[in-house]
Amino acid sequence: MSQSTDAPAIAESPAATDYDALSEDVREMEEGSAATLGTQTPLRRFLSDFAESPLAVGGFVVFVLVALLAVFANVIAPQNPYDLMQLSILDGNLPPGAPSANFGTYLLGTDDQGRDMLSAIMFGLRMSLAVGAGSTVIALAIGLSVGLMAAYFGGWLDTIIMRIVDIQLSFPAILIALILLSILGKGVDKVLIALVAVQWAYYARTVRGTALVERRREYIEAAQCLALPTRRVVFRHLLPNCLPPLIVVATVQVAHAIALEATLSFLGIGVPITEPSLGLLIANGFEYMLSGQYWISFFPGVALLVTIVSINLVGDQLRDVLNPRLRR
Amino acid sequence: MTAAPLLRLEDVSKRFVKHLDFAEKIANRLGAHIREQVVHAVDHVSFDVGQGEVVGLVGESGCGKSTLGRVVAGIHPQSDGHVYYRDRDVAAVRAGEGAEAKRYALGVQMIFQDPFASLNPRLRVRDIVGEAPRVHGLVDEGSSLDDYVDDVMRRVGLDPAFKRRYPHQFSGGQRQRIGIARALAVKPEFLVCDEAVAALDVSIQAQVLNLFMDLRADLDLTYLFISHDLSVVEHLSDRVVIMYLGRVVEIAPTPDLFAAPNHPYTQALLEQVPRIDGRKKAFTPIKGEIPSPLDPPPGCHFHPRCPHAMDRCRVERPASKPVGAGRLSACHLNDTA
Amino acid sequence: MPEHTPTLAVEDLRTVFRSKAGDVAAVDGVSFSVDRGEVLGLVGESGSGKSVTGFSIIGLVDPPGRVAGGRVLYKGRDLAGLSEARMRALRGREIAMIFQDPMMTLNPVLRIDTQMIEAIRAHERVSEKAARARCRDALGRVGIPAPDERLTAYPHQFSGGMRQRVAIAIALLNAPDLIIADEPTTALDVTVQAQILYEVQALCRDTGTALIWITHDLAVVAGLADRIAVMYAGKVVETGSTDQVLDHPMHPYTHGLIGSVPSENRRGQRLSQIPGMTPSPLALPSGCAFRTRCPRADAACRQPPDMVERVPGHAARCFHPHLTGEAVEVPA
Amino acid sequence: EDIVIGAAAEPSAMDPHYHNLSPNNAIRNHIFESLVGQDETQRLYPLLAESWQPLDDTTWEFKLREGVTFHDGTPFTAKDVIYTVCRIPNVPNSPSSFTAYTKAIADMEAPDDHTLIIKTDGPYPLIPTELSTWGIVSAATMGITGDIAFDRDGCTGIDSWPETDDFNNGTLMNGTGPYQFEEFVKGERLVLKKNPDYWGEVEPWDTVTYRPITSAGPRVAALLAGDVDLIEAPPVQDLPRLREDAAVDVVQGMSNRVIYLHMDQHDSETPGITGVDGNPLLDIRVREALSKAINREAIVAKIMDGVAVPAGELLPPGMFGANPLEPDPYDPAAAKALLAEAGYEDGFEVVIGTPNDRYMNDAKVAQAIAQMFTQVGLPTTVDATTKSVFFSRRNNYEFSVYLAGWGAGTGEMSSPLKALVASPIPEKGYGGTNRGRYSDPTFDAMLDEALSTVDEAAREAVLQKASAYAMEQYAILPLHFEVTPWAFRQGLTYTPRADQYTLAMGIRPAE
Amino acid sequence: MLVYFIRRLTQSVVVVFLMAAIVFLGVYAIGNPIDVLINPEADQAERAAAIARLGLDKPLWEQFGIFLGNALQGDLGTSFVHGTSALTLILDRFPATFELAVAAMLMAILVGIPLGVIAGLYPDRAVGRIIMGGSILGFSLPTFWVGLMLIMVFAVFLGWLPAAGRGDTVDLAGVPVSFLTWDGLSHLFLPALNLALFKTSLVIRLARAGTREVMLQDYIKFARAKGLTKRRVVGVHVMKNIMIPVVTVLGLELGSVIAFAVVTETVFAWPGIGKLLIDSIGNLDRPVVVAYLMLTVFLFIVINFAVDVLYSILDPRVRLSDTKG
Ligand SMILES: Nc1ncnc2c1ncn2[C@@H]1O[C@H](COP(=O)(O)OP(=O)(O)OP(=O)(O)O)[C@@H](O)[C@H]1O
Ligand SMILES: Nc1ncnc2c1ncn2[C@@H]1O[C@H](COP(=O)(O)OP(=O)(O)OP(=O)(O)O)[C@@H](O)[C@H]1O
Ligand SMILES: [Mg+2]
Ligand SMILES: [Mg+2]
Ligand code: NI
Repeated sequence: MSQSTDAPAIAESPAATDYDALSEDVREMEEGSAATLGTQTPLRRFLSDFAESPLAVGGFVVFVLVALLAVFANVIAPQNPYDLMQLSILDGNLPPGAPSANFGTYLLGTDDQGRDMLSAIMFGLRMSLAVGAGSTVIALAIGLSVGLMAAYFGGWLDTIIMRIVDIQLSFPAILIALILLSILGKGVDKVLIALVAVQWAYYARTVRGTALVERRREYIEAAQCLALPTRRVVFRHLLPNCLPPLIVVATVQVAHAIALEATLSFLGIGVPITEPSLGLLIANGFEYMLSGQYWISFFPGVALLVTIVSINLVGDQLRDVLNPRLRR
Repeated sequence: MTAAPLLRLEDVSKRFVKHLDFAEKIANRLGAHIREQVVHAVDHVSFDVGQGEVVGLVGESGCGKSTLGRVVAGIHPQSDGHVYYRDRDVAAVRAGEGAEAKRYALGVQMIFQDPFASLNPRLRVRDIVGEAPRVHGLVDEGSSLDDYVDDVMRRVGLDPAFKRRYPHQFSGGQRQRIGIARALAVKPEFLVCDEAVAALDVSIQAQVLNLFMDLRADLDLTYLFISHDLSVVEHLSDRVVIMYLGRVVEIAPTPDLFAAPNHPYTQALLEQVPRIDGRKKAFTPIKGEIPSPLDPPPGCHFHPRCPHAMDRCRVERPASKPVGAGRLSACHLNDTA
Repeated sequence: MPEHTPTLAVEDLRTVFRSKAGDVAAVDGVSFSVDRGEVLGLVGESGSGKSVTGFSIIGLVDPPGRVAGGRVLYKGRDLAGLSEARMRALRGREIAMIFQDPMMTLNPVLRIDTQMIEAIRAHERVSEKAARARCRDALGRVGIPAPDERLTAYPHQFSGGMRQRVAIAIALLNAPDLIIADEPTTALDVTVQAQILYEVQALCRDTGTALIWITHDLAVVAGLADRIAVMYAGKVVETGSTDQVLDHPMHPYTHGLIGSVPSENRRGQRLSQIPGMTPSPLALPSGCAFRTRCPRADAACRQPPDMVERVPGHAARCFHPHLTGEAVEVPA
Repeated sequence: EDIVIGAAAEPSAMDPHYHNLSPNNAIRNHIFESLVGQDETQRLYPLLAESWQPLDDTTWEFKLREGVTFHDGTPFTAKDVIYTVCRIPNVPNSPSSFTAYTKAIADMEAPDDHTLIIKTDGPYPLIPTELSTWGIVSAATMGITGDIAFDRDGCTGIDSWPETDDFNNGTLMNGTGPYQFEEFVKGERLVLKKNPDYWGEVEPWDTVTYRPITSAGPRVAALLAGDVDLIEAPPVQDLPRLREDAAVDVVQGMSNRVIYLHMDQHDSETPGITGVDGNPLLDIRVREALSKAINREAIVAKIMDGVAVPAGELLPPGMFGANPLEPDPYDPAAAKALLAEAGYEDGFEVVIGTPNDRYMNDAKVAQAIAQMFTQVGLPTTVDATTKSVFFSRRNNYEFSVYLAGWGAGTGEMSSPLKALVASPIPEKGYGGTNRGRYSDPTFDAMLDEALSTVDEAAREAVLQKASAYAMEQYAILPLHFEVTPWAFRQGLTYTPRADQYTLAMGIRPAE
Repeated sequence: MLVYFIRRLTQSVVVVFLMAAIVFLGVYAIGNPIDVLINPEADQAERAAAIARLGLDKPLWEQFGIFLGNALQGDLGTSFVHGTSALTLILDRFPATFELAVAAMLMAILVGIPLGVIAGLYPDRAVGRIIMGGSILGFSLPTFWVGLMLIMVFAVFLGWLPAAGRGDTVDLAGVPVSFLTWDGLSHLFLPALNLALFKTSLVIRLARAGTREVMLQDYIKFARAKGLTKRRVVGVHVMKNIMIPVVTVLGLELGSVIAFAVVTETVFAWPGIGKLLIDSIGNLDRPVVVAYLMLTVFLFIVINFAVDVLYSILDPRVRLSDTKG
């Protein structure tokens, strides 16, 4: 096949066309098509779609700030509230702005143990985020592999896995967590296990659902036709295309996990009291709400709220952006 | 046509069976009458495709064209019958390992209908085209994969400058070219084109059809060209296979078929294809619609809609019989005539 | 027919969609008219603005789109300024519309009779019984056997062809004077398409309903339409009687389009093809939108051409039309 | 007039002998009286028994009050008492029965309807105290028509035992108390109405409703919102606010409950101490150091908001057998010195076990102690769990140091000493809760003596000595005595009780 | 239908048995109930006696066997704490929780669906954004915290509504309900609101997503092209379609509402099974915990079944025999 006979068909290619009077138009068209079809990578297209909602961008910025606070808590925080050497019970229950001889000013007050609330919130955030994100990541990994396996191999494996998922999902998360934690006992690791146990099934089901759809897509058939190894088809073709709904679920689940952890801590079966998460800080301060020592519960409550709301805002926009059915 | 066919289908069937599950079996014990749902998507089909030939496969929606195409391309195994490629039973070859199996697997490639669904949206064009050659080590020593991909892209009329782009950054026609490039990259001999131009606009469709013809000329490719658009098939193919509800009803060289269709279904089909030169035509439709493949009519599948149906058609499945040079037709009328 | 008002006259219709990059005109100065009993084929490739034109006429352009200019004269009355309530009263009664995908046009969770009766009752006060009788009638007319039973069925119990017939029956219920059919047979099999075409033809002949048949398939309108309007990039580039347009296309685009259809060419030969691809309305070339793909384009084409009626009843929007006398060349 | 009480916990059943549990016992007091009563400081006073006296070391005589009738009008006699003692070991499914308080009774006779002779195996001075812990039910109501006779191994004259359910639905709720049973809806309310024919002073309230509101916050809110008239155990944090509120009043009183730290002194292996070989807690200097490291005043002031009293022994001053002893002073320097002296200048790591939902601010106190231990060089963590898990683990000796509380049910020093400090000797019922396994024959001998001295004054002196000895040995570290608050609307008063019971009999209109 | 029933039944039996085993063994692995139940002054002998009385001295598998045997006869054991049948204990309290859950669900539906539809119809307008903002907030607020705030505001500061408890009840067909009396209703309001908040947000989202998706469908455009009023299009065509996901999800959520009542009941001292569960876990009242969970399993099976039936009524495309799982 010679280039010249086919020249009109590949007018897209400037190389194939002489720069005569038409060349300008061709270039114009080139740019035109570039503008419409975009020179964007999926990531950039995604980012620009995401940025459409100022609320979501705001949520994201807030979340990043919150996450930074959490990650660098040990650097920024004026006190390490988990280090008992630094606490003084004599500074217990001080109101916000109270000065102290051996510490400085407690900007957000202290709790009964004399913990600086500001530091406690930062470390609490860290704990909450770590538990929320950690459990989500682990659950995601488990759910992803299990769901993919069920979808790709089908048959009895699918049946068994999905039955387990069904049973698990038909039980409310809080019940499972409650029972599990009362069996396992306390501890960050236990909470993590409980949250993973609660969440993995969501991912498994989501992944399986999408994978079943994606599996029937022609690009998978094409990959099979090209005799690509199964592992490659699953991980390079199937898996990345199952991710978008999963990301949405995951974002929302991080928020859920944080809230659930807070609730469990409130019910007294969450993380240990010596390393309080936001939920536990709230629960601790809960008793002080009516007595006017609002700061112990109020500020962690605000922090929790801001965190969850910002994550949910991001998740919401992600859902809209990644939902193929809403984009034409 | 060359003597030894490149591909030969012998009595190939493909059934999709929805087996009874545990509960349904119990229900049957209790007196319910739940049957397994069986779709004869492809029902005892035999024909062959010669080296370098273009065979058109025509039929209405759901008649099993794609399924047959997939069987040929090796995506689905057939339930019955044999597929011979270069006179070797494909099932046996595929069961084995190594070069031979790979050669068959790569030798037959498929071009898909939907230019959107058939490309992995998360891969760049370079990877879509280059992945299989790399995995299978098809690229010659010395020349780099990039050059190879550039080559293939140029061949299908795509500017290699675009190879770092993602599929969504291309128009439908360009995407279809990417799909073709992906297939060509593994140096196939046989292309199964499943409605490869159906989703394209007329002007783009013409471009792609031209590309197919050029490739055939340049690379000595053989095509099984699946389409429901008779004019496209007429334009492109040497021979045409007409399917109805999983069965082949007629096979004939293209000019003969369009000049004098034998099977009543073919006749009706040709009659009803709108043509640009058929002005203010009074449409005279055949009655009825295509029956469900789950529950096809007995005998000749076409008899409920056939204007010439006889009693015999209602009970006996007509066999494919020669009705002229290189022509086969499955209709009882040919016996009586 | 000088003193005669056509059933529908569209004048300089302009419909825009708001986008990040500003307003984009999907329909840009479209004009055509349809008479009583006439079938107009509106032809064009994907994205040329056919559907948007249809929706603009019936007033169903959804945000971010809006009709930004021009007039839609239905029996001489401009619909563009009508209130939503008046427009609603018109829709389905005077002007009906049928859509492309029969699988999607009927609400899957409502029974057929619900969906038919509500179409009657939206416009007239009639008893349920009378309405039902009319529905049965309409179903019978589009060739649905045993309409009584069918009325109580749900859409998913029907095949695609049947569903499209139901949709047509619904469009016919109030005996409208104009039907806009947006590619109603594209999704159907040839044999079923033939049946539908047959019925539509008969109905228009009998009732005198004007019909706008939107399609991308020249072959379909060839057999059906009295007149054809060819659209390209939001504009009508050529109108004329079916024979004029198909046998003596003036506009190079129409010309190329006809050349692209396989059956028109000799078997096994290369098709004549229009190079390039349909431009996006976001980035149309200046002047004639077709010039970047046009073999006849020159510097003049950088100015927008006007619609010029060079043969009575046959107009094209081109500086360099193929005029009668020039043979329809089939590029090799 | 009616009164509604917001209760922190709900009785598990109406059956007075089903479950030896505070809420059950508190309710029981309204309906089923016992022979001997315990007043607010748990001193004994005559109730259904007008008087009692030891006839010799092993024989007690009780004179029963005459003219007392049950709610159904039948007279109260010695037979009802014998029946009750017979029934106590025979409550089906009882998770915690009252047999601990009846097993000392070797024999029982009723020479007449209003005299009761009780025999014990050895000298047993606690008989009157134990008789104050369970209520008398009516033998007739339980279906006894004929004569019955007491026998330790099975009474005669009784064929079947009543079901707990029949108490809950009211059928068997026939006592002699100042209140009669009206209705019990589990989880929702318990309604009592006054007994107009009560032998003593008739109560001022027509009906008394107990509403369980187990969460502290809502309980306070319910009082503030006027839904209830009186609540028990308002959280200490809320007390200042409640005191300021003109519409409500607060009273508080010292309870019989001490919060203590137990230390594993069993073996050279101990699970909760790391960073050192062996068990440093076996060294009395280390135990003393721990005690001196604790700032009891600060805990009381900061964690308990002043609603507690630092403890120097296991029973509050003023109660039977208390010395009283001064609490160990806070002296971190001395603590460090003692540790160094014992060879632990580098310290070691400690885990403190504690429940987090059992005692007032239990886990918070443990945290504060952890802070204090850490600050004398013993890095300490807190292992706080829900009470059910905590008690199981504690009973499996999983803690080296743990925080718990002890309420002296009998109201005298023998109760904590016997349970917490005496060597675990099951036959004697010693050391039942001594999960630190401190074991000292000297101490055990002192306790033996106290528990076989019938003379009250002599007995109290021995108990005081035993207590002082245990404290010298740092066998156990008392932290503080809980002070129990009650809050109620203006216009009422409540007499605080050491046993922490909320009794309608203690609620009176304010003058 | 028959097939559906058989499938459901076998699945249910397997699920119930598995759950029984898991729940029983799981719950029986926690702590030692005697440690919590028994009065601390009791001595060793008394402990042993109590352990024997409660049957805790038997090996685990034997206890499980006894439990299974009794369960088959409808006896889920006797509460350690209350000494009465665990099932009766739960069933006595169930109406309170059920009433609360239903009230919350009703609130969620009555408020959530209209708001969600509005938000779906006008996703880009201020109303839509405000509703969605509110729903995100409702989604994010932890229930326990909201409960306390509600009490603070409505009961303590404003004094409009009671803070806790259930209020007067009236017997309706032998079941005590509180929504028929004013006092009962006023006690019901806050806890129901608390419980409904999360679900309302969920309903808003479902309804909004459903509306947005349905509004894009051709059949809506076709309905409008028929000349139907907006009211009918939204009220019939959109509504009926979004009811499918809403009802399905809500049906399943009813179960989770009942479970989440644990938190609300704790905060509002609502005498339901959630509080019973928390207390029972705290007291290691194993029979009650097991009975509660078994009952929950049973409830879920029933709810799932009801949802399936409802689903097949709402969506004509679904036949019961097709639904698996
Ligand atoms: N994986 C499958 N499982 C069950 N049935 C199938 C499967 N694939 C195809 N079928 C059935 O087999 C029949 C033939 O399908 P096929 O896709 O081959 O038809 P087709 O001729 O390609 O139709 P179209 O023109 O619509 O593409 C159909 O009835 C279809 O429902
Ligand atoms: N909701 C919308 N938002 C933005 N642009 C739109 C919208 N609907 C249509 N358009 C634009 O309007 C132009 C014309 O679209 P239209 O649907 O009328 O094309 P068509 O001729 O009907 O094509 P097809 O044959 O594919 O149906 C297209 O370029 C499309 O991008
Ligand atoms: Mg197909
Ligand atoms: Mg269209
Ligand atoms: Ni067969």
